[in-house]
Amino acid sequence: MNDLLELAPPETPAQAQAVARLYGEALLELPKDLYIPPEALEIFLEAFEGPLDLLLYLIRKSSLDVLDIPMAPLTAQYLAYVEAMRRHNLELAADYLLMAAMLLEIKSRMLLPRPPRDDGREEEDPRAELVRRLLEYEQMKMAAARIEVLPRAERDYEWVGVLVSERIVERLPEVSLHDLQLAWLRIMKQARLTQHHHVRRDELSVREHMTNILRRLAGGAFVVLDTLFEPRLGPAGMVVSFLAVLELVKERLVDVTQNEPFAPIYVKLATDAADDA
Amino acid sequence: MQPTTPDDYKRVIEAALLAATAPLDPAVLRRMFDEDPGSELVRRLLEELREDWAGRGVELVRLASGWRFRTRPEYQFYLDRLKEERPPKYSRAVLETLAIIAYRQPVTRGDIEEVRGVAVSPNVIKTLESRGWIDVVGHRDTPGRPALFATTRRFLDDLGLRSLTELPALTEIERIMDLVDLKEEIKPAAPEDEPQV
Amino acid sequence: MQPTTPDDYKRVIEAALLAATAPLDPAVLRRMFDEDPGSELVRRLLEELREDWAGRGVELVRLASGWRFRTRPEYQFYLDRLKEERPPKYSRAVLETLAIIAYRQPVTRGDIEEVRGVAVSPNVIKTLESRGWIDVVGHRDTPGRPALFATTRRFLDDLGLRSLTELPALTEIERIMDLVDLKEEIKPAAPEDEPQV
Repeated sequence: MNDLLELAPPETPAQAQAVARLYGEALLELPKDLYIPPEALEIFLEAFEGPLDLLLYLIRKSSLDVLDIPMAPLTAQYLAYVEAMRRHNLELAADYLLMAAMLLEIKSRMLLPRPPRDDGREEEDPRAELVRRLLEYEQMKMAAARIEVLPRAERDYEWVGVLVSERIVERLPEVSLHDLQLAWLRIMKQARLTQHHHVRRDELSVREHMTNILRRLAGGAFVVLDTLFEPRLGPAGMVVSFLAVLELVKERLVDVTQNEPFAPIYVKLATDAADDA
Repeated sequence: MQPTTPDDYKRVIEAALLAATAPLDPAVLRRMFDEDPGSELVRRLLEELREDWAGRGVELVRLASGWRFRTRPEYQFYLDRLKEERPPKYSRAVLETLAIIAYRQPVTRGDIEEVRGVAVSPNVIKTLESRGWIDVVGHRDTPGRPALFATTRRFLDDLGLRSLTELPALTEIERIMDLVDLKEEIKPAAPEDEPQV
Repeated sequence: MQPTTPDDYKRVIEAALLAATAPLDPAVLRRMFDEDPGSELVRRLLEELREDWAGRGVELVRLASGWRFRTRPEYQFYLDRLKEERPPKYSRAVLETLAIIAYRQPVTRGDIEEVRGVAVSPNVIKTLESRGWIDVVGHRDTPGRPALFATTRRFLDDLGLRSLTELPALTEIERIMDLVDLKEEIKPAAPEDEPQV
């Protein structure tokens, strides 16, 4: 990404030379290097993401060794920027002032002789924390730039998503046996307060046959009783079918008629019961 | 990449149509290119694309506002299973009514109301009828000649049963009930019956 | 239509992937079928599909949360002309915040501010959250219980990554930093990484 580079203020060839001459030397020429046209200052400041970003810019621009920062010139340069900002009444973020204080503190500690520590190891460089933060920030800054150039959805490519053709079909609820079981459980719990239902498997089988027989009779016609029994069901099935007929008679759902002894027995839906079945 | 051959144009048009969120008009498609391929070519390429996609799960169709890729209706069955949304659920009233019809058939509405202790809304019956799970198998010969409801073959099929006898045995249910009752002695709480489907 | 041949399965899988609004995992794809084609076949069909689409404007890619079709970046130039609005450009603050969350997750807002040296505006977090790239994965057990941010699968998907390990490698600085941490007296001979990509 070029964006980040473009954000840095343009340098004149003269400035670039001046900076180059400074490499390796302890001092920077502040005035030349720092001159920013007043109208550009605001834009210039907005180009930085904060004090670390500004410091990094100053260090990189001057090709300073980040591991051996000359604190005096860097601090002076940084303070000059901050002072320039302040003069132009730009709202100066506390972060910038905090960094200024930190730089001054490091600079003063650098001037003091470092007494040897008790354990004989060398005293930590006062710049260590600053260097760590600068490096970590720079690393994340670069990582951001690298993430920025990764092909990204909706900017560098589009997701494919064709229309799903849907017939207007109502999505039907699903019912499991478990659902039914639970429903029945609730019913029985309530019913238990008043009466006790004894519905056994056998009975269910009878009831299924009752339904089947009612379906057979649905036309309203007389049906020969024998035809209601399907031999393939076996003796048990025949008995259950017969029980079903008896139950239907008992519940007055069917009429059973026989004109004379030994004549065929007919079954039909109870009187009028077939009219609108 | 500058499209030169018709195939180059076709590839771009195909990509645009696959990624589009609305039908695209040929005039709009032409706007993508520095060098207008012309309406004639675009039309031909769209026809070609339509043929290229014949026999696949997705088809290119011409709609009122332009061309669009869409899945073939035959594939909806599979795509539905990818849907996140959970299927709707029947209300407690519907499930209990269904359970009563299943275990006590044939039953009248009055029977159901007696067991449930509350009125059965016509909507509940209608829901189950329109699902094809219950139907009227006759009428009871009592005043008003109430309809007798029973479950259908379809009900058995949809629940994967070969016969009603494969419904969960009630003895088992009652055993569970006893367990539930035991628990309820500790913490009684029965949710309200929601009135509708 | 019941898929029987591998090609039948492939057609259904292709249709599903073309119509999907998010990457689809092989396990999810298998769920579409009554008869599970098995992970082996699905994986093979996905590879086949990827090859089938080679050289076209659309490609099948494997991402963090599954497989998805997307247009090739070379075609974006054309597709951009069909777009009503430009995709958002993210500020440096947003990108740096994203990078810190991506590489150092889980992090609090305070952690981010510590690295960047400036306050993080709530808008920056909001921008990343509404894009679905970061979310809160917990709270640090310190005063104020600050939220811990991490990147999402969607972030990986949108950047075409299968896992965080596929993020661009951090620069050499990391090694140098370790050295600094060890407080070893070292003057690296190698020049610093150039600041830009």
